Amino acid sequence: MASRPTGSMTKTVEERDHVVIRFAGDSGDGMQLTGDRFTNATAILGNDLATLPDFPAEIRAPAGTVHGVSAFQIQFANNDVTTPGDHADVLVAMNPAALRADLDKVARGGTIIVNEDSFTQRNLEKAGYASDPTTDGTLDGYQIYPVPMTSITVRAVESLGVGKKEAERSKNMFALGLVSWMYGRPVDVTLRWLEKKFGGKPEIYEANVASFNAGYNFGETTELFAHQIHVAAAPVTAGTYRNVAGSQALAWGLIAASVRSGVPLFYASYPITPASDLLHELSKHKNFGVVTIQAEDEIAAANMALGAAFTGHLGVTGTSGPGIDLKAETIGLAVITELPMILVDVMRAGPSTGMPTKNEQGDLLHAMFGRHGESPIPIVAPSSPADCFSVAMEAARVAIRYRSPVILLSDSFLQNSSEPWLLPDVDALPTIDPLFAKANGSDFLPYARDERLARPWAIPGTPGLEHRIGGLEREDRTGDISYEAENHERMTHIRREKVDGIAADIAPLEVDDPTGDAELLVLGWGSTAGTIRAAVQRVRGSGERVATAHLRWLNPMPTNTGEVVTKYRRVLIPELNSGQLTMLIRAAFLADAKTFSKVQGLPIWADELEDAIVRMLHG
Amino acid sequence: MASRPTGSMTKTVEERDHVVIRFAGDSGDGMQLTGDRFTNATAILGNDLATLPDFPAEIRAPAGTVHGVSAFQIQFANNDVTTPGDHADVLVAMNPAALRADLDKVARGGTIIVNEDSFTQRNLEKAGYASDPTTDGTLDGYQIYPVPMTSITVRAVESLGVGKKEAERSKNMFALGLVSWMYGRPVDVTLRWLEKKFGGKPEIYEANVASFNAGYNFGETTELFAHQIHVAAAPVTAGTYRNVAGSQALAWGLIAASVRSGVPLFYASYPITPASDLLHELSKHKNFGVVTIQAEDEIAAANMALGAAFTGHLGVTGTSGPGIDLKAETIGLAVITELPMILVDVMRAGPSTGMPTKNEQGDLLHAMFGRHGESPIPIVAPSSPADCFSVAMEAARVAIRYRSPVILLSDSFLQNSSEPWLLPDVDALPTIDPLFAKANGSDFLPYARDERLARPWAIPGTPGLEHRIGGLEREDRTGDISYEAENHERMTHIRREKVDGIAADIAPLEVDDPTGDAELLVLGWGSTAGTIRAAVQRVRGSGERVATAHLRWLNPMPTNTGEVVTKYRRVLIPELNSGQLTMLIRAAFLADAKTFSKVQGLPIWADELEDAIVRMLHG
Amino acid sequence: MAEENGDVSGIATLTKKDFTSDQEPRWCPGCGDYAILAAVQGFMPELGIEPHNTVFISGIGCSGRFTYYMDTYGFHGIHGRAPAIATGVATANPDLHVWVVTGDGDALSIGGNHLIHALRRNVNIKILMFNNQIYGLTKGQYSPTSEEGKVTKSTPFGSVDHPFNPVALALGAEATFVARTVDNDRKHLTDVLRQATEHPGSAFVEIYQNCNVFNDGAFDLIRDKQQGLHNQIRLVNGEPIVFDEGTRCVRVGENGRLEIAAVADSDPSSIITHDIHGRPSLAFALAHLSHGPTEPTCIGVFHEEDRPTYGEAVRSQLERAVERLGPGDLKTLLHGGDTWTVG
Amino acid sequence: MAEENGDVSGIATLTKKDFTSDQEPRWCPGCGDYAILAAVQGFMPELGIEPHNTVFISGIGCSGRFTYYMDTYGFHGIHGRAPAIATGVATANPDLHVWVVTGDGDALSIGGNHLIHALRRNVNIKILMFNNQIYGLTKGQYSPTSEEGKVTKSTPFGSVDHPFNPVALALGAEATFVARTVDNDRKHLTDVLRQATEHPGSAFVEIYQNCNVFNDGAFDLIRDKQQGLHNQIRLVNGEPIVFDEGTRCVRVGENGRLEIAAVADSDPSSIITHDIHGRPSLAFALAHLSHGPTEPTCIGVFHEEDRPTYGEAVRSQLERAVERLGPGDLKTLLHGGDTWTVG
Ligand SMILES: Cc1ncc(C[n+]2csc(CCOP(=O)(O)OP(=O)(O)O)c2C)c(N)n1
Ligand SMILES: Cc1ncc(C[n+]2csc(CCOP(=O)(O)OP(=O)(O)O)c2C)c(N)n1
Ligand code: SF4
Ligand code: SF4
Ligand SMILES: [Mg+2]
Ligand SMILES: [Mg+2]
Repeated sequence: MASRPTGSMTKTVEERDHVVIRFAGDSGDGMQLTGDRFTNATAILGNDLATLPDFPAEIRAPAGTVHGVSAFQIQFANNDVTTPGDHADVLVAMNPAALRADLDKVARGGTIIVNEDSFTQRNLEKAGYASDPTTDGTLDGYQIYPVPMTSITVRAVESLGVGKKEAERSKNMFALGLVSWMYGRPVDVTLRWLEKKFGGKPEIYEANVASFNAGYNFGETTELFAHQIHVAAAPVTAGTYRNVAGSQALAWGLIAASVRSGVPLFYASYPITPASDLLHELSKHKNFGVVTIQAEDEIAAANMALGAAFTGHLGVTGTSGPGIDLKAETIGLAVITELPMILVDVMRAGPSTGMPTKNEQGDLLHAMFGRHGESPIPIVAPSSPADCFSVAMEAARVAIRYRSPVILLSDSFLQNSSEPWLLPDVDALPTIDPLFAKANGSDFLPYARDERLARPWAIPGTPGLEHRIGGLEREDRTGDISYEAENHERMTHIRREKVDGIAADIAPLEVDDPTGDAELLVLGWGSTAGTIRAAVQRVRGSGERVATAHLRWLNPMPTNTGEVVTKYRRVLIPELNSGQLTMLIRAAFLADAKTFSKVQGLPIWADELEDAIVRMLHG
Repeated sequence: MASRPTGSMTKTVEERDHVVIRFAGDSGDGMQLTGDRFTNATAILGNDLATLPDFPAEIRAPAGTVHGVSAFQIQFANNDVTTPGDHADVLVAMNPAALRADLDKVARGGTIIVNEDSFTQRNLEKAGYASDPTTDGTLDGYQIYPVPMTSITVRAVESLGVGKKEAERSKNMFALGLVSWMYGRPVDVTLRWLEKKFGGKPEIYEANVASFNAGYNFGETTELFAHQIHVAAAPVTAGTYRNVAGSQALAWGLIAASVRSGVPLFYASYPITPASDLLHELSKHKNFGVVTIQAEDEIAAANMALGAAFTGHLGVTGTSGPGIDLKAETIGLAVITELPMILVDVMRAGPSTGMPTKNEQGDLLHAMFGRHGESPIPIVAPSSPADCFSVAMEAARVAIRYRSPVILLSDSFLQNSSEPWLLPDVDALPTIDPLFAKANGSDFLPYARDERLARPWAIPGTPGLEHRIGGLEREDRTGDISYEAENHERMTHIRREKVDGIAADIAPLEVDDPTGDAELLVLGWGSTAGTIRAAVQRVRGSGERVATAHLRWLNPMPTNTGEVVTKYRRVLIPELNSGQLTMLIRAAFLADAKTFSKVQGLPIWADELEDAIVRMLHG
Repeated sequence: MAEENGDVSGIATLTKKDFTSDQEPRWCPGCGDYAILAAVQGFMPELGIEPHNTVFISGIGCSGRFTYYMDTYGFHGIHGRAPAIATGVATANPDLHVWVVTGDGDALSIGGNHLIHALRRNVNIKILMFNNQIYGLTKGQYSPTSEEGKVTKSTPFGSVDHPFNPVALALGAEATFVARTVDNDRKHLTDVLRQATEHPGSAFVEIYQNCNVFNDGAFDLIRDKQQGLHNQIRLVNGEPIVFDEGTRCVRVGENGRLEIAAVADSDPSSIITHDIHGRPSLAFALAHLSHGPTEPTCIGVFHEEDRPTYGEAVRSQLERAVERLGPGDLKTLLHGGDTWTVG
Repeated sequence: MAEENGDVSGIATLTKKDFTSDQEPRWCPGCGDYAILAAVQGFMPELGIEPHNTVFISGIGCSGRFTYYMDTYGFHGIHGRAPAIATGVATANPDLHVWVVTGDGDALSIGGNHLIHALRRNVNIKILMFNNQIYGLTKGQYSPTSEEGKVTKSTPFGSVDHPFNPVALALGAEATFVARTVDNDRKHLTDVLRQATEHPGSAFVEIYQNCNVFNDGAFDLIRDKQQGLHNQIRLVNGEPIVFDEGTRCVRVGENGRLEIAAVADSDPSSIITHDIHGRPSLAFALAHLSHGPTEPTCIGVFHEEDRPTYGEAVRSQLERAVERLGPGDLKTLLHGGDTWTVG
């Protein structure tokens, strides 16, 4: 190893259960990288954690303005972490704009570390500050640490012969070093990574190492920080872990399904925030035989995926709100042609273009009903970044077994945030038999069905199975066009029964009701799982009896869902929408479920939900 | 008048309350015209009536085949007629294919008149008959009248110098003449129409008159028919009537809204069965300043209409299932830009291409939820062909007043069928004030709102009101782009409240519960109104107490809807789908409503529904 | 079906019957679609490609029904999207022979975007566009190829839309093979289809097709045995462009422009020699000699160009990825980043 | 805002400020969009059209934000649909001056169909396509104008798509005005915009726009003050096409083909004189001299053609309908068929 921080441990250490840190700076300041590295060191230390990058809107605003702020938040703890945290204990603000943008995300009394050098008149103005908030009383009530990060960094690398610009650019490593010291993160991990990344460019490498060390040593040696904070490792299942973001996990789950079924993966998509990362990730893995196409639009993407499904591939198309609208007609075609296909909808705040970088769970009812005619489709939603992996495999399993399009409802939060993932035993992953049709000498009936009501998947190139499919109503069994009244009704019922029948093939709804006599059920779906877990833990901590359950399959719901929701006197459904699951539950089971609704483009905070649960229990 | 039938009334006359007649023949046989003329004569006689054309699938099949059969059905009565009739009392079959295609639509014991001349070996084969059904016992149990229509017609016109082909072609007039005699329809009306239509071509005119008279006289003079049937006029409100099909009424309603608001009508559409007739009808009336555009696709059509709405026109776009899917994204844009626009969805049997010429009410939930994000929209549905007129005006009123897109859910049945319409007093039609924004010197706030939460409609060309709108979330009042969390939630609520608030501006749900103590409510929407009325009349006739109500607005529902549906112990909702309104009612009011579902591309028959009501009452 | 599972008995045994499904065609009597169907079914056997390796994909329109009548694999898609479905099929399995059957509305109105993108990508699909200058299936509205002023159900006062020139549009979209033929000239049609099949990549073939119900006679000037003689400018690669029984020609006029002239009045060196393999601008100029079949009009192959097909390019990229990264291994993928092991 | 209600104070008083909204532009520092915005805002006053009679309509993309910075009426639509919205606006009210601002992805990928249809219809809209050969807003995927082999986020192994030539595509789509210019040559840009504005009907203007973040330098060969001198083929109507400081020219070669040659080696009569008003095939050939800005490339107006605008055609049809049928009267309409009166 080139070098490492020189400071020795001379300060006191304070124990904490959990900490939330937020790194914020200009888009060009490398905050995502900083956060990412900190996350890694934290994961390796054995803390449980959850992270959330918080990008600015798509267009890069002029440097130094509030619109250009990019932030990264991480919560880590000595126990189960379910969310990236409601409010930050520590904010690292690289410039005034970052402070201005994120101050309201810091817990009252929290710590704020600012890059003093950037608090120039000009930058204050750009951020819209009339006077310096670090001195004018704005930050009263916070612990504020001004650190001249830029100048120390520049000084630290002076001797290395890198230009001033390069030197300044490595100030994020200074911040990383400083915070690493504060929380006793391992140094080696970061240094090793720097070597791997910049090994080929010795000057840059040296500069980054020097900055990182300078930050670390600054913490150790200056009087500014009284003590280090220690967060013990979380007790976790033994095994090999990595940190994974939802977009990676989802992509890998699709690849795994392809490997374990022998059905090649075909991904057609049109770029759109926040779904584009799936396209980016999958196109890296062409050595798995993954075909990726950037189509001319979402309609084309869906039709290409459907054409590939017809051809014996696992056809997948991913998009977000505006794009899923456009795919509606094609999804209907997939429903009537009964081909295995996955539609990934990475939800974002709507309606219309809405707030493309913000989160929402607004598309559930659209997924259920967003096609003309009676057009049922299975819908599944992951509950955490790592869960995207198994949900992707599950979606593929159902799509292939049932010859059906499946909608996978992810969201912006799941896509972008990350968590440690206990890597599965690859050989123990489920296999999926595509059961391609084979000619057997008798007349081929493309719409005959097996016990699951699945029709044959007869792929072009197979002799003897030539047949024609399409969007006009099919005759039962033969698949010929039919305008016959009873046939249409029969086919309508079959399509619905097939989807409903999947309920027999999925896990029942698991209820977590430790005392067995809870009054209230908190029912969730999708990315709110973590918050719900946290909030329920808190209210249970104060002695309340609350049950919780989480729906992975939204259509069909597990067979025991009705039983579960009607068992509890009160049902609260937290949703990042106006009550979409609530409406399905009410209609299906006539249960008087209520919504905890938040439509702000933000996650639900555990404390908000805690309040709501308590209110419902006692209100 | 050139001439008129010569026969004198020598036969007995039988009284009937109502009669259902079905004319069926090859696509080239002119059955729609025949039906249309019979309808006219019937209307003028003062019978109440309802009609339904039944076209073959879009492509013309070879002449003489079952796929090429075109039929027209009419029910007329001495009282309120609500449907074109479940089963025909009389079928006129111009060839074997027509008989084969429509036999199951004839009431057991009904009358079948066939064109004997067409029952040749060749035609029987084309229709798929192995032997002659008129003689082989197939028609046992029906009253069958073989009439050599072609040969009599040819003989009747022999002397007029028309070619054989022309002569044969006028055999539909023979059929019309015969049936006109059977039901004592006025002769003058038809003769006058023939004169108007063929006045310029004397030979054709004479031939048609001669055929018509020959048919009429054939009834009067031959021994074949023992008696005429008389159906007395229905007691109706005084006034001027015309027969109107839903597509006409809807088009005229839009024109009327334009005239009564002074807002020019702009209709952009892409052809699709069964919505194309709206485009056809509207493009005839350019002298009302109606702009019609056949767009390159449905997406373009919707965007053109939206652009026109922005420009101060009443932007309307009409389509059917596959097309409404494609418009989803644009409807979302209309929701967030809050512009007055009407989306007409003429529903047809789905999913996907489905059965394009068949009817269904499958798009209600799609209309409600078929866009990503929280994107509420008002939805209104006409209940009869003539009702399309006032529903179109109503949709325009709400769109303009509330600056909101509105979905008008019509269907294939409403579009194609017709009924007598008491013409409204044009000067008494409601007026609509567009309340265009005007500059008043102060800063213009495009997202400030009036008491109905409607924002200003500030149209390009107005000095001082320059402003920018779009699909990104808007800041309250200013309309600037906003990513602010609370603003987004506020706007989400405002959009919903605005739509919900329309409830205060529409008629309450009217319940028809004559005894006031009904156990069961039959709740309907859309085109099933007639069947529901008929079925409820019947069960009431047998002493049952049944209430009925019909929802014109599906979103928002009238304010008293919850009160109504929870008042009755049982609620039955007949729908041409799997229970879409039922699901909304259950979710909104936790009422245990049940669906009477029919998904066959056919109307619900009154007797089926009658059975279902009785079963529910006593089952 | 042509043969049973596995028993692929070879080229010689294929006949028209092997490509004819059991569904009875249901176009209007007299429709030009029948002739095209017969020509295609008749011509397929000579390609020596088995029905099970052939896929027909169509959109919605009268032409869309074509798929049902071919005893091959078939996908009757939704309106306008056939080129996209076909891109999926042809890219997923580049060994298949993929045909797209579409109409002037399907391909150029709602489907215009997919068409131009499939062409620029050079997806290996043969696109047969049945141009009847009308919407047949929806019973008679004008289409993007209908002439200005056309009176139809949707334009009772006449259309105000200027039509596309499909060949020019395809050329503008970087098509690598562009041709035009007519429904009732079986030899010419078959000949063009043969060249389209031999071309590696997208082939765009416009077929003038008579809709005798809603637009009868639209192509008579070109299609009629008599009139056609004078008005068809038959393009033959490598030959001078002369027509009208040798009396008229296409020559280079002022400032490089092409024009129609009498052979007698023309300097032989100014007469254009047809060259399908050069830059597409010659083909474009030929397409613009007439705007629609109301004047002398070129038929035949306008342009052909060599470019890697999309399917092959994608496939070879997959192969190169394996060469570069090794065959995909799940364990390597999942364990690829920073990992740590607990207990 | 330029003026208060009613107080339209006339052409002379309009300034750049009247067209500048209160929203601060938020593109990346250095983005070519700034230069175009400045040019447009600077040029609008000289047209003498008041802001309230001007409408800017954009799609989604970095370019789409343009609308917010113009103090005119504006509609920031959805991705790819701006030409359709604009068709609605320009047809509903042909007196408005309607501009479309779009990107290479917005216009040519998702929006390709609306673009080509707006062009063939000759809707009176001025389409400014900011071509940066990349998807900027979604952070760097290749676009339909990106060169083959391009490595981007979505194509880590290089793109296999052959790009469009936007000018050729527009010509293939029957455009009546087609031009190309560059973001950083304000004079040329303004000049082209002026001609576009004067043209009655659709004007398609491709603007080479540098995306300094995701595709920096893509147009340097043409756009750079030094290199541009040698590689810009500036088209001037009625003048011989020579460039590279007069040393090179475009001439008619063998079989009517255009080619680039040294002036010194060329027979003066073979050098093409630019003629924007003839058949579009000359323009097409000029567009095909290069495929993308990696060789000498034409800029300026390629083609202009007179055709009635869509809005005027629609309006005059309404007027003729009134002449023919009389002004619409509701009572006449409703009572127009067979009626009967009861009681
Ligand atoms: C999304 C959608 N829009 C509209 C239609 C209705 N439609 C079916 S075919 C067609 C046009 C057919 O014209 P063309 O492609 O020229 O085919 P042709 O019938 O003339 O062969 C239309 C508008 C549809 N099926 N789907
Ligand atoms: C229906 C839909 N699909 C995808 C997107 C995402 N999206 C926004 S802009 C864009 C492409 C932008 O590229 P371009 O038009 O070249 O504009 P630039 O940003 O380069 O100016 C995409 C794919 C969207 N907003 N809507
Ligand atoms: S409508 Fe025209 S194109 Fe369609 S089947 Fe009939 S003749 Fe052929
Ligand atoms: S991403 Fe590119 S095009 Fe977009 S604003 Fe930045 S520099 Fe301009
Ligand atoms: Mg056609
Ligand atoms: Mg771009």
